[in-house]
Amino acid sequence: MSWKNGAFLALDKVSLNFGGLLAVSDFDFILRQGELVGLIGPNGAGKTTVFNIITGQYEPVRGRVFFKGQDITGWRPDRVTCAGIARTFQNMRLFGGLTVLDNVLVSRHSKLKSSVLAAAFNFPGYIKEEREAKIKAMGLLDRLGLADLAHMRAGNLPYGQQRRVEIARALAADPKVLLLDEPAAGMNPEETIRLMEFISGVRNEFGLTIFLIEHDMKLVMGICERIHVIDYGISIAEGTPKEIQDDPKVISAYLGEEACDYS
Amino acid sequence: MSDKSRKTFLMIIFLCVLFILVWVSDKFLDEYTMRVIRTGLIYIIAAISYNLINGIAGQFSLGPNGFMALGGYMVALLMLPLEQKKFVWFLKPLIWPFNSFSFTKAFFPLAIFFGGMAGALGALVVGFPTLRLRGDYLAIATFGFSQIIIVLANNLISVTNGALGIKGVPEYANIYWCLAWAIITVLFTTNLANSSYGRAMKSIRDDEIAAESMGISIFKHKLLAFVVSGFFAGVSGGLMTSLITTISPSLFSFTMTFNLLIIIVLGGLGSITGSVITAFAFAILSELLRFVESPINLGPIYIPGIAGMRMLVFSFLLVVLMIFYRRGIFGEKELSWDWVLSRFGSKNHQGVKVCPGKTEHF
Amino acid sequence: MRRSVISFTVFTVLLSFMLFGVTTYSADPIRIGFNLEITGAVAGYGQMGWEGAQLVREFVPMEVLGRPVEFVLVDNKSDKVEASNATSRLIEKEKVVAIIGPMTSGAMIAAGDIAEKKQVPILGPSTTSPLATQGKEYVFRVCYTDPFQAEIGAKYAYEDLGARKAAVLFDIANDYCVTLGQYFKDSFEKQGGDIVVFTQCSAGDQDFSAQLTAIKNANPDVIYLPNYYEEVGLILRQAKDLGLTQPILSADGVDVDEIWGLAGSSIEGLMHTAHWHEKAGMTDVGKKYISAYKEKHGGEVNSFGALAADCVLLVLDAIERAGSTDPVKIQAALQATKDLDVVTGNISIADNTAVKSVVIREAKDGNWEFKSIVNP
Amino acid sequence: MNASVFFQQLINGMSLGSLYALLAIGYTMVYGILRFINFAHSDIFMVGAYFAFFSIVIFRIPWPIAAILSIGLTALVGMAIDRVAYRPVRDAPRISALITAVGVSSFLENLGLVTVGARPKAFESPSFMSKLFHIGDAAITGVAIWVPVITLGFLIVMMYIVYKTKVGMAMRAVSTDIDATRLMGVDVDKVISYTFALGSALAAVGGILWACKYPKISPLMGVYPGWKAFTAAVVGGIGSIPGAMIGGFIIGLIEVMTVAISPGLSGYRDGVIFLVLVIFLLLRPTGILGETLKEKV
Repeated sequence: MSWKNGAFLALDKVSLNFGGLLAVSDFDFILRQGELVGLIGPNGAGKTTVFNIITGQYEPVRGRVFFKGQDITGWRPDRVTCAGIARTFQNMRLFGGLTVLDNVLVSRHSKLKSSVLAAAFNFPGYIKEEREAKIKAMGLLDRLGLADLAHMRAGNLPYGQQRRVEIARALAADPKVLLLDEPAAGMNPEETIRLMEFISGVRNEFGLTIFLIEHDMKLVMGICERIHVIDYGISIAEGTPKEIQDDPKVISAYLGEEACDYS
Repeated sequence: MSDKSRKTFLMIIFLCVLFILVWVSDKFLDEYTMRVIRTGLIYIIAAISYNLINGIAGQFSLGPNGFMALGGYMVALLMLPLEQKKFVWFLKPLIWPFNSFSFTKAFFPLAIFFGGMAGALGALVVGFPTLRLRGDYLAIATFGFSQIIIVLANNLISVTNGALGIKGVPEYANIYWCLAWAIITVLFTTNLANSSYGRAMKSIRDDEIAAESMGISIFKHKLLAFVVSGFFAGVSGGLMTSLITTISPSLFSFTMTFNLLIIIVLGGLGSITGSVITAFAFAILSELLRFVESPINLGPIYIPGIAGMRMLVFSFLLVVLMIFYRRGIFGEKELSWDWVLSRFGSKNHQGVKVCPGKTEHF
Repeated sequence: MRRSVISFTVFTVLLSFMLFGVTTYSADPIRIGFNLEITGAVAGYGQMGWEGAQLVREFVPMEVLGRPVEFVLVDNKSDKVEASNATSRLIEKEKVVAIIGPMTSGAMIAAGDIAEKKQVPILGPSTTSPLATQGKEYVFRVCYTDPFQAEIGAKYAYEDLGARKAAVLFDIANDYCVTLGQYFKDSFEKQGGDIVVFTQCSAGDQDFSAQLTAIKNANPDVIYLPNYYEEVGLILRQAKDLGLTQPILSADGVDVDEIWGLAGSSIEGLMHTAHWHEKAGMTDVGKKYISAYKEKHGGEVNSFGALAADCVLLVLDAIERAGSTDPVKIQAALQATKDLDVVTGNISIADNTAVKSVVIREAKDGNWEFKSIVNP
Repeated sequence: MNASVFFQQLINGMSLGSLYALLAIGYTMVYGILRFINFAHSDIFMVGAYFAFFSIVIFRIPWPIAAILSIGLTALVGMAIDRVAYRPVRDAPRISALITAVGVSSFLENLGLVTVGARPKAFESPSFMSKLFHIGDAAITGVAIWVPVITLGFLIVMMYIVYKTKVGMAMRAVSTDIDATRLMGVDVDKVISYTFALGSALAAVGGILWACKYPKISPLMGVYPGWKAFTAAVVGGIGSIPGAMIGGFIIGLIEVMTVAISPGLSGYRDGVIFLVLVIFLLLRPTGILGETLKEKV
């Protein structure tokens, strides 16, 4: 894959179909280190499917996924995450029965070195690790303004806060690449603006590469350096926000959708 | 005193009080009551082990009776005196190596441990293929395996003595051993559930896909929960066998699983405290409720008891609980020192902020 | 929160109830405990046993040593754990002088251990497994052991029926059936016969056609079915449907009225080893028992109830002879029982087991017909 | 094993298998729509047999009327169970629905034990069922012929209802996407009620035929047939009605042939069935005719 040598994360002609229906077809994509790229497209265009292919929830029928030059196609999701790709979910999948803190701590679990017995018998090594994990998690929650909610049940939080917990949870996995699936869904404009600031902030702070799906064009156009457009599982355009806004194919794909007032 | 050492101190005092209580009751209560208490303690072990896989890891298993049977047979084979072994296997001889040795009383805890290992090994063998399945499919597969274990117990006469069962297992499961194993089970499971591993299991229960995306190896943690659960199921099966001094395939039938299911649902899926209390109450209530269904004979007046009423009531209760009170008595909550302290006026108790462990109280 | 406080309170109250006792007893009546399978997998046997024991009241005065006799029933749910707890309860809480039941050997093995330790005699009406009494002084049985019954069955098949090839179909999940099947095989082979098919079914099975087809194919001279009436009824029908005409021999587990309905006309010609027959020296109490049974329940008597009634008579007799309600003395008196007339015949106790004759009966025209009697 | 024995065993297997099939259809329909195992189905089967027993033996109602009556009553019982126990937990986590089903199953069994007693009852089957035919060496009872015929008949009726009628269309829609169907204005609860009625009616047919073939009915009679029928549904492909039929025959034949091939191992028969179940669950959880259901992420 010489042409993708500069890529941090690359999808090479990835295809997937569900029961004969093409969900994604020959999708090519690269993400360079440190970039913030948006993936847009009408409803049902296959955006989330692309995420699911990257994170290993789905295995593509054709094509390969590379991360840091390594072929990660068909890896189990947990392995992909440990390799450095974390994600959030469109429909939010918090662990409703756990506290906010525990939700974040779950992501630290794969970094744990202590064995089960060490954990169950409270060996000093484990207690130290656990304390460190907690400090780190609390730090993250603090950073996201969630510290006060640390001991609330995640399932009882309002929507906007749940979104933030999800991001905190993904960040706790120490990712190199963060995949955000519609992080601004259900947020009001004010919250969205704060979210934009926040995303740029964490990118700089943690040195992240971010790939996000978003419907809110203001957010996408405002923070993404590059945008990729997908429709019916096919990549139809790619470029800077300015280029995308003027692309006739994109306009026709979005025709009829209310969301096109992205001035 | 720091929060943690205060809790350790309280725990030690609590255990001492428990021990004294048991010692006193062992001295003054009659054997029947002590027997019921021992049964209750064994039920506690079994219920916690079942709750670990069903409530904490959220994997619906219908096979704990199979693992209890494995533990029970292991303990019976290890503890049965040699001369008794010669007599019991009168249809077919017992296979090597069990026909050549037996443990003395001093090795009883070791035998129970081996019983636990048998249960854990069984759980590993059953869990390895089946834990890829989810929900109801897992339930059926585990049920299938537990039935296969019972079928094997009936057929492998030279190991299990078939349907005749094994008799004359020494009754070493006294109140102290039962209590000790129950305490070990409670402490180990509580620690495990509150540890990072326990969180991973609970995350799998709440959302498997999200857990996987957070770097949790689903299969590894399910298997872990299953094997630990199998271990304690084996321990409880072993103690049960020693308590009633005999074992046969019908001892650990599906009824046992059904009873445990009622216990953990009633106590609250995922709540260890709930399991402890309902398991103990179950053992005692099933004895207490006897007079409800036994015929009452008052000289000339004879009121026939409605036999089977207990099970009918239990089944009804299970359905009603699922419909109206799904979270059981304790939900997922635990009785913790934090709660006890906050209730009973320890001044200035701070358990919030970066306090370890569960901080959710009821 | 409040809810858990309430449940705690209820729990504590119930616990204290249990610890300090709910009932107070007058020391007057002599209490006999019943530890029976009233519910659960083998509830039918326990229920029959209880019926039989209750019937004794109809024709025997319930008074010994000038004191009334009281029955205390505890259900063991066909479960070993419950059977142990029930025994302990009967001894410790109910202060019984002797216990009757459980009906099944497995539960008796669990219960017997406790009775032995507490030195209270416990009598099994139908606990035929040799393991039940092995090494126990206080555990009795009023039926014969499986090996003994199987041997008589095998002898009858070989000598009287002239069979040389036999097939055995038994329930692998039932200790009674397994032991009978195995001992029949051993005994039949020892006499020079040949077991051509030795096949199993499993508790709860309802279709035996595969096993029966295999038996039909091997064409034995006799088929031995050492199972309970529930299975035998179905097996007989299916055997007839498959065109099996060989004589079929069974054991005392079929002696229940329901067998006639379950097997229908296919029962014709079924032979089995039984405890009693009117033509084999029926005792007076036996006759009284039968007429009381017919009056109260109608239908044919069953051996499970009759054996439980035997237990009651044995215990009453032993208390009388012991002249005391001390369980240890009752145990000694039980062991010394000689020529006592009970419902199913005249018995003596040796090795804690009833010594009694085995009757062989055959189903003919809706009745059990007397075939032969084997005296011990 | 010679040809006539093989033929005999084949007939045994087929008639046993078609009884499993009748029960399996009920499991498969409920699972297809609600994605949960109706553990109580095997007890509905028992209830059906008892209804027939009471109407024939106790109330002396003529055979055909008694059969129809008990099928109808059982269908009502099935609907009632759905209404009272399952509907309230429909939106609850799967495990709640499953535990509820286990509870209902145990409730029905114990209710049976308390009301009709543990001792089995003998069932009177009509004479055409017990008539004996001889083909070569093989002996075949009427019931062995009637059971597959009746099963096939009901299968055709079921297929007609599911694929040709409006209710059937609604059932299939509910099984594809329950929420979307609800949005389209279909009364989903009603459709589910009909499904339970149909499944329970078939269970009653199975129960009555079972009682004709094995004329011994007891409160626990459904337990083992239930598990085997469920296995059949899994093997055939859960959610597929013809699959349930095929699965039923396969399980019936495996059960009979295990014993036929090696009578000495017949004690392991149930073990073999459960092994088949586990193997199918692991290697082909969708069964022979089932469709793949992918979980949405």
